[in-house]
Amino acid sequence: MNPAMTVVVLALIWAAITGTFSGLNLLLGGAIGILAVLLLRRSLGPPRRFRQLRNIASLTVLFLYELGASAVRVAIVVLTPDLKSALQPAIIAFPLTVKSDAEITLLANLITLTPGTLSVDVSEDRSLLYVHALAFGTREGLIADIAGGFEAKVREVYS
Amino acid sequence: MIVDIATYAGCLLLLLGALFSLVAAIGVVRLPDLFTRMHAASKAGAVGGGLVLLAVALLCFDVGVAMRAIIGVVFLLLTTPVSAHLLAKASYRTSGQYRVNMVVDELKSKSSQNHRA
Amino acid sequence: MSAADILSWSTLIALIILGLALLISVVRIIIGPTLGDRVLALDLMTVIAMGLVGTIAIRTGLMLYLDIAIALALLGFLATVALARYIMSRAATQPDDAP
Amino acid sequence: MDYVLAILVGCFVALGVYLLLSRSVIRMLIGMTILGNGVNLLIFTAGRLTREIAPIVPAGLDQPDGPIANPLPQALILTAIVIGFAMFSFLLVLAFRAYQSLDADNTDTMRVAEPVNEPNPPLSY
Amino acid sequence: MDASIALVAIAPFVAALLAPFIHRLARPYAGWVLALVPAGIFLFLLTLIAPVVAGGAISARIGWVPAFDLDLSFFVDGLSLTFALTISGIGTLIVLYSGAYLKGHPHLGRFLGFLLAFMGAMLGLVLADNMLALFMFWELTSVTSFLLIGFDHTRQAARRGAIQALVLTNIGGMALLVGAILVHQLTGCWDMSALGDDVRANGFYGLTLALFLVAAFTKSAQVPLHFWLPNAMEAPTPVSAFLHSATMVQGGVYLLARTTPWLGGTEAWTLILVCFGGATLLWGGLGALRQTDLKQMLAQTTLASLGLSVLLIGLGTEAAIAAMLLYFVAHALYKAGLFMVVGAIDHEAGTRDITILGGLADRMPVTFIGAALASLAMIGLPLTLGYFAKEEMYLGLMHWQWSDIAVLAVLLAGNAMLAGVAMLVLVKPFLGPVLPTPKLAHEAPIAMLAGPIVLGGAGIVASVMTDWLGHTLVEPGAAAILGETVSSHLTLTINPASPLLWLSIATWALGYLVYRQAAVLRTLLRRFEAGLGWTADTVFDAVMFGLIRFSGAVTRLLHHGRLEIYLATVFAGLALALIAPLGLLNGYDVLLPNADLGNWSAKLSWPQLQPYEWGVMALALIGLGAVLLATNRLVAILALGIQGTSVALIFLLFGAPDLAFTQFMVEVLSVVILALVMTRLRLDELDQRPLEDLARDGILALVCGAGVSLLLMVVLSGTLDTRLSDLFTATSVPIAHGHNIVNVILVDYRGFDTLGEISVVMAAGIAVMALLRRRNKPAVPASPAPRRRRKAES
Amino acid sequence: MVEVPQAMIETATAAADWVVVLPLVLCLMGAAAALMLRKSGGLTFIFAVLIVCAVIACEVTLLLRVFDSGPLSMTMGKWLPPFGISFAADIFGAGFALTAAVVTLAVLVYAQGERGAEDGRDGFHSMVLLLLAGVTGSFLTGDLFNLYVWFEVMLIASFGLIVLGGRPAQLDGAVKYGFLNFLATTFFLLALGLLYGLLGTLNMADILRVAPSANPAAIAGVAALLLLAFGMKAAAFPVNAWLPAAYHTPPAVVSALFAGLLTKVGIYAMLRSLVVLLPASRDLLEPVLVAIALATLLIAPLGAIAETNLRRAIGFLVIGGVGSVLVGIAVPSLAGVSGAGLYIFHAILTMTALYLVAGLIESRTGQTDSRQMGGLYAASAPLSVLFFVLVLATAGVPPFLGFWPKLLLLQAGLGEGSWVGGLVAAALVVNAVLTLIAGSRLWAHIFWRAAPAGALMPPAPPRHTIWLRYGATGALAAVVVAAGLWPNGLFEALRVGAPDLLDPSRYVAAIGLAGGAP
Amino acid sequence: MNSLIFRTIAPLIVAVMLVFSIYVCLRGHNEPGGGFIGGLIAASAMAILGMSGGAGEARRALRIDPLAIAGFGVFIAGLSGLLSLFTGTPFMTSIWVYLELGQTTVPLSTPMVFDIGVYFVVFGTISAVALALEGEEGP
Ligand code: NA
Ligand code: NA
Repeated sequence: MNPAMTVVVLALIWAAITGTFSGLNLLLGGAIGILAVLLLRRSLGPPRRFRQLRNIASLTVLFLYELGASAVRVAIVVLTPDLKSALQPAIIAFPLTVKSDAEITLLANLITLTPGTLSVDVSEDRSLLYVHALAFGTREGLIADIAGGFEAKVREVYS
Repeated sequence: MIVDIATYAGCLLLLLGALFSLVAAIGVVRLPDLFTRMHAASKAGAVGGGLVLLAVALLCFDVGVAMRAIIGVVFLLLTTPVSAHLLAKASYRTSGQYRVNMVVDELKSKSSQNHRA
Repeated sequence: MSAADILSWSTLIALIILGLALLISVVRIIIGPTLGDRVLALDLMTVIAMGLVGTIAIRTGLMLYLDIAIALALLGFLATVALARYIMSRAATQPDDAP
Repeated sequence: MDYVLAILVGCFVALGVYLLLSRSVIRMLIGMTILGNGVNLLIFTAGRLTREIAPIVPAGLDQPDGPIANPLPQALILTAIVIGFAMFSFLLVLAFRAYQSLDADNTDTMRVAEPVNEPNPPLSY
Repeated sequence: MDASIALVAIAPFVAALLAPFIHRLARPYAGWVLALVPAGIFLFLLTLIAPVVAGGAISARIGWVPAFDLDLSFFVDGLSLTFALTISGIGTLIVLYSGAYLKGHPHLGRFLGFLLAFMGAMLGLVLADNMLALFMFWELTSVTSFLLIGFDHTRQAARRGAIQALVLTNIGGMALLVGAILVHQLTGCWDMSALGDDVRANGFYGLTLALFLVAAFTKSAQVPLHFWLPNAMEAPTPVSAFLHSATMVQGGVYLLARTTPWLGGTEAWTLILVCFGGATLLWGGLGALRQTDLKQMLAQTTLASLGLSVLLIGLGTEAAIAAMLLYFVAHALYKAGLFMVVGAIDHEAGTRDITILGGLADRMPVTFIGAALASLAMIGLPLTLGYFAKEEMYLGLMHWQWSDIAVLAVLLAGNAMLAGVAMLVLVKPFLGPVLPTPKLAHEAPIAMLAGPIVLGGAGIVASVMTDWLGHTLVEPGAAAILGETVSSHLTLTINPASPLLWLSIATWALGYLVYRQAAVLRTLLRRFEAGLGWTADTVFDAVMFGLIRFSGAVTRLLHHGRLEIYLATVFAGLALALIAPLGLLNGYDVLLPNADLGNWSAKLSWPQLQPYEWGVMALALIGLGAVLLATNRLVAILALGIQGTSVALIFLLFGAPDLAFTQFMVEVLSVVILALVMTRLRLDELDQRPLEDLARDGILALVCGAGVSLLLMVVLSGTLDTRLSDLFTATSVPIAHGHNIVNVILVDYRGFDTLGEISVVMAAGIAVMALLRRRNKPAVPASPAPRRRRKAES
Repeated sequence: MVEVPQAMIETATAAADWVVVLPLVLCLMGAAAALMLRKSGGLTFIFAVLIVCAVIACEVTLLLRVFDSGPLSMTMGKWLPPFGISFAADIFGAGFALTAAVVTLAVLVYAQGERGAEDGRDGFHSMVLLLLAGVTGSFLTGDLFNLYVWFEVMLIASFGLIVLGGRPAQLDGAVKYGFLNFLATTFFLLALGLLYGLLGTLNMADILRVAPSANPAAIAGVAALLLLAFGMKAAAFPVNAWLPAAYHTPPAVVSALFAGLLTKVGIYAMLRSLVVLLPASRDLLEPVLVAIALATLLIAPLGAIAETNLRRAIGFLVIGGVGSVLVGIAVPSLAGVSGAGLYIFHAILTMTALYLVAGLIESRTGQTDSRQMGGLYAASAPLSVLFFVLVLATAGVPPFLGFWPKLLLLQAGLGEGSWVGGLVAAALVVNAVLTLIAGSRLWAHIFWRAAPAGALMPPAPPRHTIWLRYGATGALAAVVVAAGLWPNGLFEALRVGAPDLLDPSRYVAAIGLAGGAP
Repeated sequence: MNSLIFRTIAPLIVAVMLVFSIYVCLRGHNEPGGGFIGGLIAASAMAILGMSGGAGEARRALRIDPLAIAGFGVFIAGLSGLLSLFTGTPFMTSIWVYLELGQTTVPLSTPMVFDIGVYFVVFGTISAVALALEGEEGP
């Protein structure tokens, strides 16, 4: 993430948690943000630019919807009397097309929070994302779901 | 009026959150293996906790507190998948018994390849 | 029923549900069987405890408890990460250590 | 309710003592922590209990508008908790290092400083 | 006057400190240079004779610890002056003698230093009036003699002799101290010159007397505490000469004489002193006859002489006291001379064994003269001081009562044995047939000869100047001891009509008999000793080794290195501390009022707790139970987390959000740190205590827990004084400008505690880092190339 | 509504009054600064020495002021006592604090003589300053909970020091030391909680005021707990096991610092809490006190006789000294209290010096066990003198410092006129004799006896390091000798200080409680 | 822990935690919180940073030796108490200064400085311990 951007975000977070969006408080938040960024300068990774705010919003909406759906689905599975038939656990290797750390991470986290899937690991060469599925149908179907859904959106956000 | 609506909505969110938390807990006990339990804990758990925090945000009538609650939600959504991932990654190697339950395990074949190499 | 009554009742119900959830997750901590299961249950427990504290905040009207709730979320994450790390390094040193 | 807490404090102390006698260094540490918690609860109880009213003066007021929990024991306990945590960290790392160096986490077998079967003192001038 | 008397006691110490440096500077002449100090003191003391004889006593007082009403007071009267003159006079010769005797010894400087300090201590002892000062110098003589006796330190016998002397005389010293404190508490005064009858009249007289007698008897080597003295012979000869003649052992005699005015004169006093003195006299005499080593023979005669002196003090008559004083001087002169002679023989001939020595008179004529002068004095021939001493002691017993006759018999026997030993020492080695010795004997150097000759000559001169002796020695000395004016009746005339003469002749005759039958007696005595199987000396070893073994056993028993037992001890103490005071002081009455049972049970009410509060309590108990039953470490850690969380919830429920906040954080961080450390730590899965230990620990734990509960309940039964919190609550916002009262307490009211607390945290950080620095440095810096230490040193 | 005059001190505080708190603050801030400087070469040593010198200067001023005009106090944050935390110095507190600073200075200098260039970063100087801070705070504080805090500062600093170097024996000793000592402070905290629940206050002067009217059984229970806690800290029999288990394991400088300071603070706290604060409870506990005094006096020197490890043997001598101070607490007459105070002063100096000498002996012979030592009498005159003098001082042989407290304590015991007093006096005498036996045996084995065949002697260390180490040790020994020869100043101090302990009205007045004196 | 996901997301979490910790520290005088809790949260953040990218990485990011930070904390805490030397009052007497910045009044006080000192001490110490335990041995 862009350091300057991070500072701004942190200043906003500061103002939000203190509950005062006065200039002075934002300034203080900015100072604290700068401190934090200074601390984390090595870990933040190369600067990256968000292309479109609209894409982020679109991704967020999709994510929130999927999150709710996933919670409901898990609830259904949990409350099913016959667990054996409802479950067909499997781990499959999803071939990644996004390459940067940030993209992979975002994708993995989204996958975890959405219905029926859970990221387990990323392969050493970062070409594969191992995904645990609660009710495994077909490998191809699952891969297509992810690739066409979140992966595409993530690629839109970053690039 | 708005206050009342917010109260009703908040109560609803609170109860929903509590219910999802309960579901998560039941799932963690009921589901057969670690990975399936993880699904319950991370999804239902995050949603449950998050809804309670949102309820706080709605019911507090204070911008600062509401903001803090929302940031709390964001934080929860930020951390839950990571901890699930770390736990899964860590447990996978130790808990051989769970691989038995799986229909397909592509991570296993990859690990054993690595092992051979 | 007034809004206040609704609030009072729903927080009470939420407290009971959350308490129940807490006890259920304690079951998994105790029965295990693997370290991962226990840690997972602990992680869930902290989220539920966070919910409990949040509910108490609503019920008492003392919003200062919210920060404790948020801190709990932070710390729950920390604990889970540390315990995951523990499981991982144990796997490295003692591969056949099942529980 | 004070008396219920007094009994609970006794339980904490008893378990702490029991674990401290267990010879396993890590269990002893856990016992130390539990004993410390018991003592903290004891101070808390000795300062008398009040329900739910935190010793925080509401904004805009000069004094709390009702009875509050006794703040002084709380401050004392806070200090004690912090100190206890510092001690716990040290003793834990010490146990860890002792385990590495002495290859033992059982006090029965930790006998380097005071060796077993030391020869009798020399009968000479 | 004050300053100069203090200087007498202090100058030797200064000289002692300088001795090693003087030795380094003036190598061969160190003895001569350092002898100037005692010589100067001797000359100064001579100038005091006239005033003392004229005025009775000189006292000097220097403020020492005025805050404790303690002055360094000195008292020069006939008694102390006699002793001081003898000490400094003989000391001069001994220092000279040592310079020659230990010529070339690398530690001669050290030795002379010890010797001078020893002399200073002895001078201080006899000059001090204050009992604490006396005790201090008394202990200093023990310490310095320890260094002197152990001077030949690589030999175990020397070390043993030194430790033996130190331990025994220290026991006596402690008795002296306690006695002195008792006297001070009875009379309110530290100065002996100011003491009177009140000590004898007090109910603690018996204890006081016993303490002073223990002190004197250990120092003066009275039977059965005599055995250290022969072993002190391990010291180089000049030390023996000094120690036996004028110093150390005479300290006890001096103490008895000095305390006579206010401690003596009672029946107990006389009886104890005469009995112990007599026993020591006979034992010493017999002991001397048992020996063939010249030095050991002399050592045993010292025992006899000390017994004689003690006996005389015990008799306490005018004549006995006069005899004691004369005998002290006579003995000091001849015993020092004889030791120096023996040292010269040992030095020149290479042996001290009487059986292989003979005919030395030709080779060492001057030494022979010295030996002859001393031996004749020891035999008590006329024209020696010994003669007068003997005469006086018999004179005191001319009352023809049964007790007197018994004492007379003891004296006669003792003197006869001493005379016999004197003949043995003189005749065989010097006048007997010439025998080959390890070294080819020839005359000793002048510094070694000066002593015997001067001392012998002094004895003769003194014995000729009868009147002078009577006026300057006997009269003031006896007056000091008896507390009344005494007139001397010393005379040189020999009156054949006096039974005294015949007693003397009997003594000599018996002495000759002893001399003739020495070999037979020796065989008999040795057989007796062998038959006995033990001596006081071997008993000492048995006691010491027994003490060491006992110490070892006790220490191993108490300090076994097992932490769990140490902890069990501590918890037993905790249980006692919690339960006992309440039980003894009826503290439980508050909890169980003395009402009838029915009434009491009516008072029993279910605690007013909310359901969720019960729930939290239950959670705490579940957590504790889980910790107790945890069979693996992660479960234990997690269970620890549960009980910690429950504590936090209790804080939360009872109005302590800050505490709850902190407790949560600390609990989680504890788990985190535990998890970080645990990855590198294996843990026994199960409690491995045997069942009986489990039961013991469990009972102990339950008692401790119950004790804490009960004590807390007793505390809770009262009302709390909340002044402090009330004020904090009232002033937190208006004065301290903070709404969170707990935080205001932490950073303002009691911020000082917090300052300490954060220091603890910081220190914990440093300490943990110190632990984690892996730098295994050995305890003692390792040497790159250790060299072999030379096997023999010195 | 509380008005300011009821809550706060209104008179201005003179800058000169700060001497009561500056020593502690200087130590703490010095430790912090030394920690920040720890990677800057040898700077921390000079810095630490400067700090300790400043502390000594403050404490000398403080002592003189207390001597002239009675106890001096400062209550932090301008809050009236008992609301704020009071620091209050009487002669005893100020004197001990000064003595502690002096031995700390000696130890710092000595340590510099054996520290390598790579040792700079281990935080040694910080920890020494923190230890001194804890000790100083414990001697000067007038608030019981604050005393707990300084106890913990001292404890954690000692933890850091005891593991420096991290050899296995050290870690073993540290485990025992750590658990038992932390347990002791936990008991202290337990007692404090109960005491607060009983009296509602923590200020010592205030406790003095309200304790007589509290439930005597409960107060006695608290006093018994304090006795246990401080008894453990002081290493009184039978809870003294941590000391011989640990004191011989760390570097000798650390042992020296511990021996001088730690047990003394424990026994001083016992003196203060039982004799000054809770005299009624002390009277109840007197049989127990007499028993532990007797046992400590008689059993400890046996350990010194039995032990061949030099520093362990000295550790038992330290414990024996604690027995002597216990006599003063068991028999708290004027002489008893004076003797206890003087003994603490003597023991701080002598025990530190003795351990420093032990360190010198160990580095000279390369051994820690007296069975493998020997020949030092011929090899090193300075070492011989130092050891000999200090052993005699420990045994209470005049004219060294140790004699005077022994004299006072014997006076106290005999002055009781009871068989208990006589028993205590007899135990003191036996202790002295046993101590001397132990000391003379060590002397005979280490100094007089020739070195055992084949013993390896490390080469002599560089000259300047010798000067620092011998100089520091010699300076302490010189104080022991000089103070023994001219004890008048000490007795002057006792004459002022001891009555203040038995009748703390001047102390209470100096603290100046809200609502006036009791 | 070798996890790309954790490593990537950790800085974000850490940044949020740091901000939150400062917030908790600063408002402690009036609401639950304070230097100690704030410091603990910040130290937890450092622990997470250390676990994600290795202790060495975290120590390099911190640049300053964590123990020195702890020392700094004690130092300024002590200093805040010493300031009352200049007001003729006893040690640790609070001094309040009100800064007028535009319309807002910012209260500055020695107790606040003290609390910040506490924050640094806890942050520095716990970070040092956590990082030392996490991986490489201490400096
Ligand atoms: Na998912
Ligand atoms: Na979580």
